[in-house]
Amino acid sequence: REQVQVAGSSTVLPYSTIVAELFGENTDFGTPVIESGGSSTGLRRFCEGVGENTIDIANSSRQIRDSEVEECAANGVTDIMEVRIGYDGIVFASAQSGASFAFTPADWFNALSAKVVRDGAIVDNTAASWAEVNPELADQEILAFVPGTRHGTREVFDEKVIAQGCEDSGALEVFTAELGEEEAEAACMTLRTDGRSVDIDGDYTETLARIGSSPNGIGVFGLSFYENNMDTLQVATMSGVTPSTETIASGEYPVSRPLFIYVKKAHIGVIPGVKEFAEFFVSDAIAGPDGPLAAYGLVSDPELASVQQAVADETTMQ
Amino acid sequence: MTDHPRATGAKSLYVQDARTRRRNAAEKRFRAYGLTAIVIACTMLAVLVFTIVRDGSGAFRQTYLSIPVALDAQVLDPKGNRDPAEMAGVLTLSYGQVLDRALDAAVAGLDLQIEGLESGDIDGLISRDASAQLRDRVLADPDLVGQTVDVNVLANGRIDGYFKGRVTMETAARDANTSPAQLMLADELVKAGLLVTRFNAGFLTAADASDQRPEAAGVGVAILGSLYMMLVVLVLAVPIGVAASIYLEEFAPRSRWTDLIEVNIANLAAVPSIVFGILGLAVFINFAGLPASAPIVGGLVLTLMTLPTIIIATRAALKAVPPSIRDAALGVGASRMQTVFHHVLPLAAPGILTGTIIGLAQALGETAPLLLIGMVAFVREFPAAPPEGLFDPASALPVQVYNWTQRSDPAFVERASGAIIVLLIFLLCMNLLAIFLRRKFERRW
Amino acid sequence: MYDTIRSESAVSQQDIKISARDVQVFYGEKQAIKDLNVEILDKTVTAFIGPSGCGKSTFLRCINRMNDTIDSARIAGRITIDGEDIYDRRIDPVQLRAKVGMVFQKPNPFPKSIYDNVAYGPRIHGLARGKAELDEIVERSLRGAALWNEVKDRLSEPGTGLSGGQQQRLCIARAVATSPEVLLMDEPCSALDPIATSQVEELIEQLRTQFSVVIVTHSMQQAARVSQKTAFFHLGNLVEYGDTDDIFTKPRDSRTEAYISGRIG
Amino acid sequence: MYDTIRSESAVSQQDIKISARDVQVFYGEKQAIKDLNVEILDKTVTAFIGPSGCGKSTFLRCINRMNDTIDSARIAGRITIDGEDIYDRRIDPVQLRAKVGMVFQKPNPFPKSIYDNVAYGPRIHGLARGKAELDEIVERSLRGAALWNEVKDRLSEPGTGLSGGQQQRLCIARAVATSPEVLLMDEPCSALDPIATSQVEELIEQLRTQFSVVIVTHSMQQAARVSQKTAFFHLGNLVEYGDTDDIFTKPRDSRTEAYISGRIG
Amino acid sequence: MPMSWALLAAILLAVAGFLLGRSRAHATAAQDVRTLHSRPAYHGMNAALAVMLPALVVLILASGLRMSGVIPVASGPVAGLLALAAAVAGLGWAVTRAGRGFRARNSVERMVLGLMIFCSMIAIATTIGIVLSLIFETISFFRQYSLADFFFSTVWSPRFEGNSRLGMLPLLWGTLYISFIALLVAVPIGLLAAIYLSEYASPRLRSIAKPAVEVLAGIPTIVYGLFALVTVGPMLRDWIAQPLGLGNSGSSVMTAGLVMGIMLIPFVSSLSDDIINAVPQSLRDGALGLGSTPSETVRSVVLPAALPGIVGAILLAASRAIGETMIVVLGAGAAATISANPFEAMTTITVKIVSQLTGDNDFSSPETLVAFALGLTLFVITLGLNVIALIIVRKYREQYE
Ligand SMILES: Nc1ncnc2c1ncn2[C@@H]1O[C@H](COP(=O)(O)OP(=O)(O)OP(=O)(O)O)[C@@H](O)[C@H]1O
Ligand SMILES: Nc1ncnc2c1ncn2[C@@H]1O[C@H](COP(=O)(O)OP(=O)(O)OP(=O)(O)O)[C@@H](O)[C@H]1O
Ligand SMILES: [Mg+2]
Ligand SMILES: [Mg+2]
Repeated sequence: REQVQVAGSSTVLPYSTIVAELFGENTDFGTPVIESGGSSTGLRRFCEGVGENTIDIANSSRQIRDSEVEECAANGVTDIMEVRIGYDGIVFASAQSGASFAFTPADWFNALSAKVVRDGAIVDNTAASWAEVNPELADQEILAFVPGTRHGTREVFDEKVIAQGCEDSGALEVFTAELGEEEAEAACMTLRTDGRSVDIDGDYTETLARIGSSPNGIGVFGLSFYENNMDTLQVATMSGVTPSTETIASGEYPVSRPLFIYVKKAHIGVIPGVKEFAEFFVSDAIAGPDGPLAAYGLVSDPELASVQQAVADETTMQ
Repeated sequence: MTDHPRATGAKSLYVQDARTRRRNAAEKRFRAYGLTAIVIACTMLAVLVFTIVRDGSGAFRQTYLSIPVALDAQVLDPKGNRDPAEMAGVLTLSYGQVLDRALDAAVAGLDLQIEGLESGDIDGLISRDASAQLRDRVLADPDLVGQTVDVNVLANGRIDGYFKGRVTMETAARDANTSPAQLMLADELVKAGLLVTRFNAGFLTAADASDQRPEAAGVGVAILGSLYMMLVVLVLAVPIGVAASIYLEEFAPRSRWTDLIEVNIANLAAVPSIVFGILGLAVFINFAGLPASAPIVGGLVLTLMTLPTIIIATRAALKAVPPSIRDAALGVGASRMQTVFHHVLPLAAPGILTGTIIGLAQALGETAPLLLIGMVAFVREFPAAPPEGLFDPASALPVQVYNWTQRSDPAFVERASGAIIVLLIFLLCMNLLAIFLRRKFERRW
Repeated sequence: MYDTIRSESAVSQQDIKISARDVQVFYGEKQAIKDLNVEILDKTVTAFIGPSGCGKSTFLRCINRMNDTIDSARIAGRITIDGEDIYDRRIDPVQLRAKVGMVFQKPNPFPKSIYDNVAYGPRIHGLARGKAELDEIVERSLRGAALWNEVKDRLSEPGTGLSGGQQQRLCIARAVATSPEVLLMDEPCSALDPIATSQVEELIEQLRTQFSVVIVTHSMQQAARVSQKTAFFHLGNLVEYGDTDDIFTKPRDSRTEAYISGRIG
Repeated sequence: MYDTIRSESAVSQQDIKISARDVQVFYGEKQAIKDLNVEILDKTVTAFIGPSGCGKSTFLRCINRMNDTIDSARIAGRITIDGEDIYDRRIDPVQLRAKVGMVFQKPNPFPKSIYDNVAYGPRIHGLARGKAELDEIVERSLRGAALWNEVKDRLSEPGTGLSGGQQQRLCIARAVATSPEVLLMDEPCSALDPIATSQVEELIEQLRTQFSVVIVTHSMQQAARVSQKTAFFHLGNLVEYGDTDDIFTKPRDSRTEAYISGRIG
Repeated sequence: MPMSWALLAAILLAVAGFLLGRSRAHATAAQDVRTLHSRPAYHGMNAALAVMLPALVVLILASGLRMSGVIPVASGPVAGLLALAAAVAGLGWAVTRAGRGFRARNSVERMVLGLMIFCSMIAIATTIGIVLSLIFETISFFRQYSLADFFFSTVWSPRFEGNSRLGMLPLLWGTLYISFIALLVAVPIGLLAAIYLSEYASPRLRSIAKPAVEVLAGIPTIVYGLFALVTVGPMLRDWIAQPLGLGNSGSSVMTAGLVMGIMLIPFVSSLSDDIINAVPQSLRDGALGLGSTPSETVRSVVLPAALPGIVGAILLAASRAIGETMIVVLGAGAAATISANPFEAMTTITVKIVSQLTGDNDFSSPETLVAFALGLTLFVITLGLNVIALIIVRKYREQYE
């Protein structure tokens, strides 16, 4: 095989393609083939075994799970290098034509949760406009396009926005008191199903198109997607912070997640270019704050140097 | 017999009786329904094709920038020995700087006054792909270093979008990736003849490009990939499908066993295409050890997916051939095989061809099964000529469409529609022969 | 019986049912009928005779415009029924065909049950008020076509599973069931045994009391038996037309004579 | 002529071409042929007569196993040709049908050119060494079927565009072109005029010198003219089988007599 | 590649075999070819097939074994030689037999029939392959998730944290509902179009309209999806659903059904058109001759005669409807709900198979594995539906055949 083969998350895909393209242009190795298909497929293919007809690197928008590592090991894929390539910011944006928003997690919880606490009692959520949720917000119909349950983004959205909002708004306490700890967590994260919260199983372009046909909608996007579509989207602040690579890198903007690539160590030295590609990926010129990835919207890892070191040393996971 | 009621009450044939009028009205209505149905179908086709062409025709035109570039030996060949191997150590980033400098100089030479124009705006006019193009050119001919050459490179996607109406001054004001000043500069450069919009052959020949370079993305690899896959499908699916149908329809004894096969085939048609991807991954890649992302695997999977369509269509067509024709042939001592191949098959050919057209159309446009066998991928390198090329990684036209519709840069919308146009043309070319043959074989008896 | 016919042959104008003037039919380039003129009388059986391929079926199909369904067929001239030009734009071929029934040369039963085959015409023309009446029409037509006894126990079996002669009679029954004013029969007895033939001939004789019947036949005996008028076709020409016994006993044209005496074919 | 035949009727075993023993045919539940026993001689014309629907075609189709193509048909008994059981597993029906040609009751030309219709058999059996020889076979067959003059200028036109009688003769020519050893003809002259009929009868007479011919006909005259042996079928039974002139002059069975004299059908 | 050389050599040998077989047949026949059982060309073809088939079998077996690693890659030349040996053996056998008594046609036809049977076995093999590639993951899904909940629960809500509810009923309902609407659009339009094309349209119109309509089947489904999302969805919402108070969802079963119906039109129209066209003209003549109008002829004679083929076309369209994803995702949304309101968002099994399989979940978690279970379940359900369809068609056909 002449090219490195990479598969996995569609969130990591654009970054990988940028790197692959540059890698192909600037080295003697072939341009790696980057497949999309989701973190799950990527890791599944990664863990299918060692050999020419398995992939070398998996893109993932989340950390590999223990069960997956076990499965990998069962198929003979034992030495896995985990490489964190940076962070992905998750932003809330609406149509340019509409009002602008300054949200807090609690707003989102109160707007989208199936059950909310009103006057200390748990009631079904009937809020119809953002102003009902928080008088400071615009009086615009609630219509949120949130990532479907297949997206890793949804996990972050659930944890960092909805669960956070549940806690911030004090609903968690009430839920815990009424339902017990476990049920309370579930109750926090159950979204309403009356059409105000629309799951998007497609990608950000679908969300964008839906905002196009329903201009009241507010969508959840990746930072880089928003940055490429600033002419049609306006971004909302979260807890007063405007999302940008800087605010996310500094940790001010709360909603973000790390992105990874997993490298099959057994392929290093067998498939030409595997290690070189990984090194190229996290090099300063590429993944640094001034590199093309950052320009595209990837939040550069503040600890990039240690990542580079780990790749150079071929450090594997334990 | 004498007391039969009369069919027609009216004496004159010129006058239609009430019942005939009613029946004729029903006839007219029925005809109108039929025509309406066709008009609906054709209108939908027109609407869809119109939107595709409207959105996609832009992909066939592209804005180019032509400037003289001084190839600075200091930057490009620090050691000064013109050794291509050493010069390869110079990254595209450096070439980018060379280009930026050249453009700055060119703009400065024009002596323009544009408010708010920053140096970043000027550099932003050039596509990120340009540096790679220049590097390739220099590495191919190291003696160029030190000279000043005229280069013709792609302009950035936003600038291109400006000339296609996608980007306006208004949106540029909101967009961090461009600025009104940059657009004004672009206008000036057009006047100066440095920026031109012309036919974009690269769209058809170039490989895919990353998110940052929509202007450089093309369907070259995808066309090859689709072509290879369709070759495999055509070579396998049509003969296998027709052979299986002939066996089932003409030879197989009517038994539970053939019922089973029949239901089975009908059921395969209902299997979601992604499941064929799962099958392909399990059987062709993991079991048979064929390479992933390769057109051969894609072709095999699509063959399995298309087979039911072809078989169902072919069986229906075979069934429609009147038995008297078979009797006639058998009666002069033709074997069943001869009867089928000499008489039945030609008469069933229109239906078989229709099944082939529809099956291939489906196969050509399908993405989901390719997802799991690694063909929904970013592939920059062209596969070799067949048969080896069948085993090289390649993309496919629907994959390119699928990928591009997911990209964040709005410039890819146009590319995706452009790829759809290419796909439809591909489909038409593929079907043309079939349609011609079908007309030739069509007859009533 | 022949006496009456002979007196009828001095017909007044209104007795003419069908009249053809200068009819020419082409299949593509090939001319199948050349300048045909004929007047077919009401309440009469007219026999068309002539060697195979001379244009009998072609002309028959012109009379109820079945040639419309053949793309390559082109017709010139004028055919009137009851004085009305059937190729007039105002004419509705559907109504025409309901009035002018046809039995085709090749039996073509529908792939439906025997019952449905016969009931088809009455159903579309609304000839029966109810199931019972329809049953009755079906039975009467099948009896008329001498098929009832053979099929009465298998009315719901497909018509295509009948023997050749049975199919032919089924098609006769089907045509009779719509009670057309003119019945065109293209060799209706070709696959029938003598008994069945004579039964069908009886039916024709019956029909004649009300309707006009045109029958194509290769059997001179049959023509002589059932028809009052005979037309002799030869190579696309209507060579001779006249009272049946005149034609058979004193043909005017030498070709007619040759054909009848079995010398040309 | 009849003298020779009569002497032949005291046949030795080897002159029997086809022999049927206890043949029964069912279409689904319905029994179409009941316990049929017959021996058909070589170099003889055998006529099958009987009322429509009595099983003549059915039995004819048994002889070259064309009934295999009807799903619902089931055959019991034993039919041998030249002493070989044709329903034996070792028998190749294709070879059988090449040896036993058939003209079907309903003309069924291929939707191909007239030439190809006739040339098809010789082509698949490799009867002609070259184009010229094939041309010759086609011409000879078409002449034999009395069609050559009518179609010689339009050999490349489709056979389906012929008139009914022409199609019938085309099918005869097609069957003759493969020169089978036994020729089964199901009402080959039903759509033919007397002249064409007599030409086909001449052909049959010619064929008889070499082959065995079985012909189904509804015309007693024809049966009497062309056949040496006649079999009378009635309601699925072979009622009587014998020398043609015996059957027509002194039938043993009352049903035969009734049929011949035109009393049952 | 020695194996491809072997293939090439086998092809050459086959050609040689053809010529040899034929000439040998000619030779034994001496003057009269009629004395041969089969035409010389068949003796030739027999030899060619006798060369090709064994060679191909050896080559395919060898490459299969080589790919899956059972035999070493270096065994290519050995396999090639083996294949050649097989080819030569076949050649010897066929050529020595060619001649007067040999039933070459039967032999050729037996081989061709064998090939045909092999081809129809591919369908069975595919089915087995599909079941096998789904079954293991399905079993491991049911180890982690209750069978009853999967089949009978009406709640579908997968979660990353676990504790997902994965009831398939809402998906099944959505699948059936959307397919039903799609067929409601496609079948009448497609059938009427087919009838118009084959019975009324001029040859010119037909020769243009038929291929044009077929293009509808070739437009990538994403185009339909976007059309549903951007145009049809809002239109239905603003003009029908909202005024009638049936909700204000931009995506709905109706949207997806309508748009999918359009995509399916050619499946019904083109195939049916061919079948209708194949109905013998004499049947039409029979009906027209009785004074029925063309439309009556079509409805009562032509359509019943063409029915088996038309049913096939409709089943094909239905199958396509069940298997479609993109249009449903963009047109009907991703919400798994059970509702009779056609203006509400719903989703289908196929969509969820794709989305769970290509999502970001843990690949060994029930959330991902459910895709396999859904695939297998759908397989079984459609199998049942097909059996029912077959039985119904048989019943109906028995009346006539
Ligand atoms: N395919 C079939 N399915 C069921 N019954 C059939 C089929 N073909 C013929 N029959 C029946 O079998 C009997 C014998 O039919 P057959 O065709 O042999 O008659 P036949 O003697 O040739 O009559 P004809 O002179 O009318 O052609 C008839 O009653 C007929 O209805
Ligand atoms: N569809 C057609 N296309 C071309 N030529 C045709 C067609 N139908 C008939 N013919 C030709 O027209 C001539 C007259 O045919 P027609 O069918 O009228 O003969 P016919 O008198 O009915 O003969 P038959 O007694 O054999 O049925 C014949 O030469 C025939 O070949
Ligand atoms: Mg005729
Ligand atoms: Mg018969």
